[in-house]
Amino acid sequence: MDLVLFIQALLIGIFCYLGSVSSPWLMGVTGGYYVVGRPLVAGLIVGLILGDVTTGIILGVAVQAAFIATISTGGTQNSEITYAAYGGIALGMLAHASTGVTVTLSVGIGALGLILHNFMMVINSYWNRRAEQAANDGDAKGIVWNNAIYPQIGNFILRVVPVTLAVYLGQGFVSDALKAIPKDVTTMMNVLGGLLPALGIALLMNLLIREKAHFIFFLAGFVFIAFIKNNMIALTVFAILIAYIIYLVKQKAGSTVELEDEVI
Amino acid sequence: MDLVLFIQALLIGIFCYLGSVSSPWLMGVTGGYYVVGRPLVAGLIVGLILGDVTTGIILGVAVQAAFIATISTGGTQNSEITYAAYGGIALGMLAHASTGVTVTLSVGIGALGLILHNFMMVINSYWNRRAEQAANDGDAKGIVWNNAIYPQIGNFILRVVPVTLAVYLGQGFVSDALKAIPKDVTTMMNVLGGLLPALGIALLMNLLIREKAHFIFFLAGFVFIAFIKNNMIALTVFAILIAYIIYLVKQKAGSTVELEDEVI
Amino acid sequence: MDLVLFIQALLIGIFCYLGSVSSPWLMGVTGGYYVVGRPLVAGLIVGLILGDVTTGIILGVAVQAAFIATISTGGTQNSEITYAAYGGIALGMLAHASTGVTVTLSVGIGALGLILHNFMMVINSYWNRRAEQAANDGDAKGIVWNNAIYPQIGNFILRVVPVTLAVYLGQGFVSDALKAIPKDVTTMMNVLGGLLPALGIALLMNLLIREKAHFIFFLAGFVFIAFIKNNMIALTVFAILIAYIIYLVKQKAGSTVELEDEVI
Amino acid sequence: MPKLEKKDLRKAWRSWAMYHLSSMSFEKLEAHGFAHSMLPVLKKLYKDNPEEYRKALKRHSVFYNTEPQTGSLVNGVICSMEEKRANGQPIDDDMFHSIKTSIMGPLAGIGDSTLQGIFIPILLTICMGISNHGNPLGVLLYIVAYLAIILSLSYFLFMRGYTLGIHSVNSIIGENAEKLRDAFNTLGIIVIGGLAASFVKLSTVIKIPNGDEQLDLQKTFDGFFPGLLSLLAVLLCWYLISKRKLSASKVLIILVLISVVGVLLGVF
Amino acid sequence: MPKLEKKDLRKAWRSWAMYHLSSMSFEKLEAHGFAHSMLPVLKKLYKDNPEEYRKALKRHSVFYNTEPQTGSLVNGVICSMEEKRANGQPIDDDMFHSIKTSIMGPLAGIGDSTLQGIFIPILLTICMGISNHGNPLGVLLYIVAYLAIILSLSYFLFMRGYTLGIHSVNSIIGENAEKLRDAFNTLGIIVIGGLAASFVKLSTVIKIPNGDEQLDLQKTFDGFFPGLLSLLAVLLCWYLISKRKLSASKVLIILVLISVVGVLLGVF
Amino acid sequence: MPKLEKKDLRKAWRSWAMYHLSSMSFEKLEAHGFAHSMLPVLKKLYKDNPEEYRKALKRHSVFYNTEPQTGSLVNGVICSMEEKRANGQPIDDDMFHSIKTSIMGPLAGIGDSTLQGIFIPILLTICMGISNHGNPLGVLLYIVAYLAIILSLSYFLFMRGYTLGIHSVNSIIGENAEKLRDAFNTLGIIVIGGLAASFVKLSTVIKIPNGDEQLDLQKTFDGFFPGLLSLLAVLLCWYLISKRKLSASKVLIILVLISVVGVLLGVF
Ligand SMILES: OC[C@H]1O[C@H](O)[C@@H](O)[C@@H](O)[C@@H]1O
Ligand SMILES: OC[C@H]1O[C@H](O)[C@@H](O)[C@@H](O)[C@@H]1O
Ligand SMILES: OC[C@H]1O[C@H](O)[C@@H](O)[C@@H](O)[C@@H]1O
Repeated sequence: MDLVLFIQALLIGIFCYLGSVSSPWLMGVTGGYYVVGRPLVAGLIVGLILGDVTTGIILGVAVQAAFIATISTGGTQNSEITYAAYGGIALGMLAHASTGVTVTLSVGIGALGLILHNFMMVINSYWNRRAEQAANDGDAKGIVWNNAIYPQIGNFILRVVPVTLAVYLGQGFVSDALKAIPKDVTTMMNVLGGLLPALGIALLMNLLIREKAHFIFFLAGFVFIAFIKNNMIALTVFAILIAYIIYLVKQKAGSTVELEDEVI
Repeated sequence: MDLVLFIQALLIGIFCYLGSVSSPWLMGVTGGYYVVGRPLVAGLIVGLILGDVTTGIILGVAVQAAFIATISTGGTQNSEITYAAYGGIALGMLAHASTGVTVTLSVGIGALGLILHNFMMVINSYWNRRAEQAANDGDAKGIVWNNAIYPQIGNFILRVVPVTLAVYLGQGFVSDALKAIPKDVTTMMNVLGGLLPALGIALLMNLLIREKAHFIFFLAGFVFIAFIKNNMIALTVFAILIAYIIYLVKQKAGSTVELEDEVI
Repeated sequence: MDLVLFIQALLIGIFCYLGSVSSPWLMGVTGGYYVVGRPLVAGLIVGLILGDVTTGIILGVAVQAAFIATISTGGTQNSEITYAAYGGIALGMLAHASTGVTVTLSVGIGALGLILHNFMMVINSYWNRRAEQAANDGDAKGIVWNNAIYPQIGNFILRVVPVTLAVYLGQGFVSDALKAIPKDVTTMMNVLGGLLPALGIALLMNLLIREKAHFIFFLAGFVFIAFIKNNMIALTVFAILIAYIIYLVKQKAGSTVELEDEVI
Repeated sequence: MPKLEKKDLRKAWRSWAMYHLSSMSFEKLEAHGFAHSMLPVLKKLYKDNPEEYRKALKRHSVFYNTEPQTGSLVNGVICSMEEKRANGQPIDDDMFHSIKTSIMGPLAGIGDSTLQGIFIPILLTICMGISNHGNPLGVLLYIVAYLAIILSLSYFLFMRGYTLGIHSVNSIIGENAEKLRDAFNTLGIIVIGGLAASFVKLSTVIKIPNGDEQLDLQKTFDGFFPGLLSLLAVLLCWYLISKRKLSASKVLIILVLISVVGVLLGVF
Repeated sequence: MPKLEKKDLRKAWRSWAMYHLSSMSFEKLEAHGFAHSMLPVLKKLYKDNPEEYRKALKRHSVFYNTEPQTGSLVNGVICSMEEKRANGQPIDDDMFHSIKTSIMGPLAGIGDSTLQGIFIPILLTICMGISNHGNPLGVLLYIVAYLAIILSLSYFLFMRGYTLGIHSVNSIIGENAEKLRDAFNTLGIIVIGGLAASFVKLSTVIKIPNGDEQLDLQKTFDGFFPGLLSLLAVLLCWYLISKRKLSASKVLIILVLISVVGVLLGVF
Repeated sequence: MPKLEKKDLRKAWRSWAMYHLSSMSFEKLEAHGFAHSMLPVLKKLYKDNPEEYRKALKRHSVFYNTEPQTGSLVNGVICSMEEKRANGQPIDDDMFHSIKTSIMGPLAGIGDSTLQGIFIPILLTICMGISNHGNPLGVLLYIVAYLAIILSLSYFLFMRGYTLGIHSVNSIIGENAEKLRDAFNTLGIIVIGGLAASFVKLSTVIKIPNGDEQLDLQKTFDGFFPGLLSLLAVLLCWYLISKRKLSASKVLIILVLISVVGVLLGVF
């Protein structure tokens, strides 16, 4: 048994747990899911653990791009980004895979991870019932244990075990597979990596676009970046300006009389 | 007699007819005036007929630029663009003229063509009277013949004959003239070619600009292309955004009360 | 005594007087303060007087940049720009100073000049009292002399004398000082020259920004120049467009009923 | 009860799409094109009533003119009205007449400026960009895109006019439609500004001696306002046409004069 | 009279900030996280009244879910309401319930789209730009900036919720707030458009023979519309999800198919 | 009946255009400049009435201050009012006084910010661009353009003020005028933002060791936000002036300190 690799794999599994949406230890989602759980940050962490920060970050940036618009609402996600980040980047690095291959690995692992994550949410129903009973009994301790501690056992196991094993055992397998992969398949993976953000973006659009005319805004944003200046800060300032004007239009319309004398 | 040239000239004349505003055969103005009649398309067609597609298209683009904003409203135009396109590009190609010279030729031919076109419209009054009589008599066939068929005789003759002759006979004349032309005159033609779109654009402005403040929009469009990005698609998206905001402003203002609850 | 230098210094002093805010001779502030008084113009004039137009203009541009947003409202300024321009550029040129050093010199001289200028305004109170008396007496001549002529004596002396002397005597001193200046100090001066416009701009912002949301406009202008196109004309057209839309929004809101039928 | 079938409507659309301007004259323009387009429909509706048929042909042979491609909407509306009339509803000649004359103007305005003033120039500009150096792809794109978009639009508008009938008139000349037209107007003016910057080309060759070197005036212009002279040329043309009421031909002559004199004086 | 001190509020905020989702399940989500966060406050307020304490714990153990970081505002509001109730004001269970359920939805909407849809992607984009070639500065900037901004925001909102109490609800679900949300929505859509252009990457390798040369189709696209194929890909996904109601996983499979087939056909 | 001729008005304009600030002091500013400008007019109107003449001179010698170039409008208005008064209309001193004091403020505001805050900086920026490397063309353009535009504007406003008389006041302080001023304000703020980005220059020389290489911090900044430090510098100044109420001189000293300390610490 390769002890060094095992410890590395274990550490990666633990970070995958710390970055999960329901791990409380790093100030809940704030330091967990939204910081340690992001592929960009995972890239740095995996790089540090495996001893090649530069490669780690480069892969992190690539995986992050594919998941740039992944969001979690109402407890549901379309991919488990943290499994994807730690599992995908670590395996990619160990097998010296290209960014395209690493992204595809991440997507696959993210899909599997989502099943485990949903399984954990099912288990939690059990702890919820106990927490509810504790509330009915006026038992503060019971709430704390059943909300904060017990559910973390399942969460911990369901992340650390599979990720550690996958990283520890998967290296050889992935390396071999990579050697056998024909060039066309690599190209497909690269194409897929470029297509993937379209899914997250479409989900976001579905959330925000409430009428046809809103496509004008979407197009304006697209054209700004594609034609004028590929810089998100510049676009954001421009978008704030447009949003402010739209706000003025609506505010003025909604309450004409009272606002007449207002200083704006 | 040079038979090949004659057939080429004849074909060009026929396309000049097919692209005329009143030729019905290519789905009326849709496939005729607005497709076959455009100098850009004429460039390809003349190029195919004369056996040099590349030169044809290059001249087509140049002549199209000079006529970019030419429009026909209420049956009146400021230049007969189809005569200009076929006559100008064909003569230009045959005489190996530069784009500047070809554009000038086109402008001249367009001015002469306008006289012929207006003459045809006068002739059509005769067929109109017969069509009206047919309507009064409940004679469907009479309407068809006097609307669709007879008027095309004049249209055909007034286009095919002069254009064919001009192309067939004009080649030598234009070539000779070109040799005699001093450099200054060529420069003048180039300058004129660059100035010409200003006329069409001014006519469009006259149509659309209804108050001084609208100049702001005109200037914004100009500055966008001249300073920021020379791309009409980008400008169009930007223009749609502005137009949409203006629309919101007016809509909100016009019917404040009812619209208050509307979702926009 | 170096007569040529003295005459040059004297001429520079006289222009510093002609460009002062209260000198009437070049159509008041129009040809004076806002034309001859601008560092850009001073650069040309000093260059002509000292016989090196190119260097003069280059220094003029540099000093103008530092004072780009300096404005005078209600009789108060934050620096005396005309002293700064003539004193600074002349000494800088004579001592072969870099633009950074010249700008710093100008700032210092501008600060001293402000004291002299304010002193003149105090003196003018005396002539004001006499002019008021003349008005009470219906004495037109008294008004003319006490408004237009007498106050110019102080203004003339307080500008021509110190500027002439500074230029005449300062050259050697500045040259020597320059030789002794360590590189770090030059760097500091360059940094300061780049920072200075921030002060004028902040004063302008303080004048114009009346609510937090206005920062959006400021940021939009900044981002436009910094990211998209470093051209003030393009920005101005864009700004006019935005301002016009804001105007429409407010106009529509303010008087909904009457404006409904208006053509805009 | 006579009823129009899809194939009658298709025929009517096709006739209009082809023969709208085939007998164009200054007095009648699309008058007989309109009648021509109604033939298949009227034949069906009034086949048992030759007098009504005759009257219908007559009422659709009067002066008519609008933008032909977007104008197919009107033909659809009239088809639905004729069908209603043939089925006994009290729609008289005046009604037909007033609807046609009240829509044709605004529709010509919006149609001409949107198609000829915005859509065609933009499509041309894109395709000219592609075909710049003789590449036929741009020309082909223009042909395919124009035909596909405009033929479907024309067909769609005709059918929609038929379905909505007289109500669709509101969507063209109602109050909200006016605001929409205003918005299109704004869009059009911005686009024209861009066309001006793209296509009008004027530059000076004047060089100003400055010491040993020569100052290239055009370069100076380009440094702070690229296209300044082109803008001035457009504004001049606009001023002549709009304020001095010169005809297009007179302005053309002035442009020729400017070119000639400008080159002779060494300005351009 | 029981009174909450700063340190009780801090504890309550910290519990919420950590344990909001620690026992998340499909049916309860943040229910017990909310109760957990109220413990220090309820203990203080009802220490002499175990029955009230029990009832309070119960009423805060029902289904609850909102964006956790901006949602701390609600916890602050509820703390202030519990304090008032403990001091005798007549606030019943229904009141607590209706306030929590009426805010949680809008707050989740604006919170998720602003943080996950706008703020995080923009911050990530900037930092990814810096870390493009492996430079750790970008990652560190992301970590520091996110923590600093969001932790302060969450803390600030909690304290403001406590201070303003029930009135702060208006600032979230009132009429003006709706307009503000609309503005954020606009902002979000524009930003997403930019994200699409930045991150979706699709280009064709098709070459068209043209005489001796070969026309590079992608170059032609880039000439008039860079990112055209990417835009089409996004619109396709949006169409499948929004109009055809496909699930995200199905769309993922379709994207895989497109990649495979496209490469096999030599399109990509 | 005394009547003002064009030449009287021209003289009055010229006196104002020259002597508006020639005796400026903190208490009176343009008071006597205004009186000076009225001399030719009052002489003509009250030549037969020395008492009225004296009173007129007196009433125009009180404190007055506005932007001098756009302010010529007021002089035109007052000329027309004096003419009416000389012809018997009941216009008393208070009337003159209230008109002058009610316009002078708003006019100074809009005049100063439009001319000094927008027009002059833009014209300067353009001309500085041209004269960048010592080319005198830019300076000459500034001189000619400024004089031509502003002298005509000032003359035009004077004459318009005279023609419209008291009514022109509305166009400066009426409700619609306020909206126009708001629009100018917006314009001004955007332009200042651009000036800040063009003219404030601050960059760091800090290099961060990263393995073998060195990371150039300024390059990192430029990669995602060119001009970030300049923006921060402006915001700092604005904060000091607007929120901490520091005087301009104090801020100047702070800027000097920043430069000195920054260079000593190796930051800039
Ligand atoms: O939608 C609100 C909220 O719902 C759940 O709690 C999670 O998915 C969060 O990430 C999300 O913010
Ligand atoms: O103006 C409407 C219409 O009028 C005539 O029919 C022709 O000039 C058409 O090209 C034009 O569209
Ligand atoms: O503020 C109005 C006006 O006040 C004083 O007269 C001077 O500072 C002028 O420069 C300024 O325009």
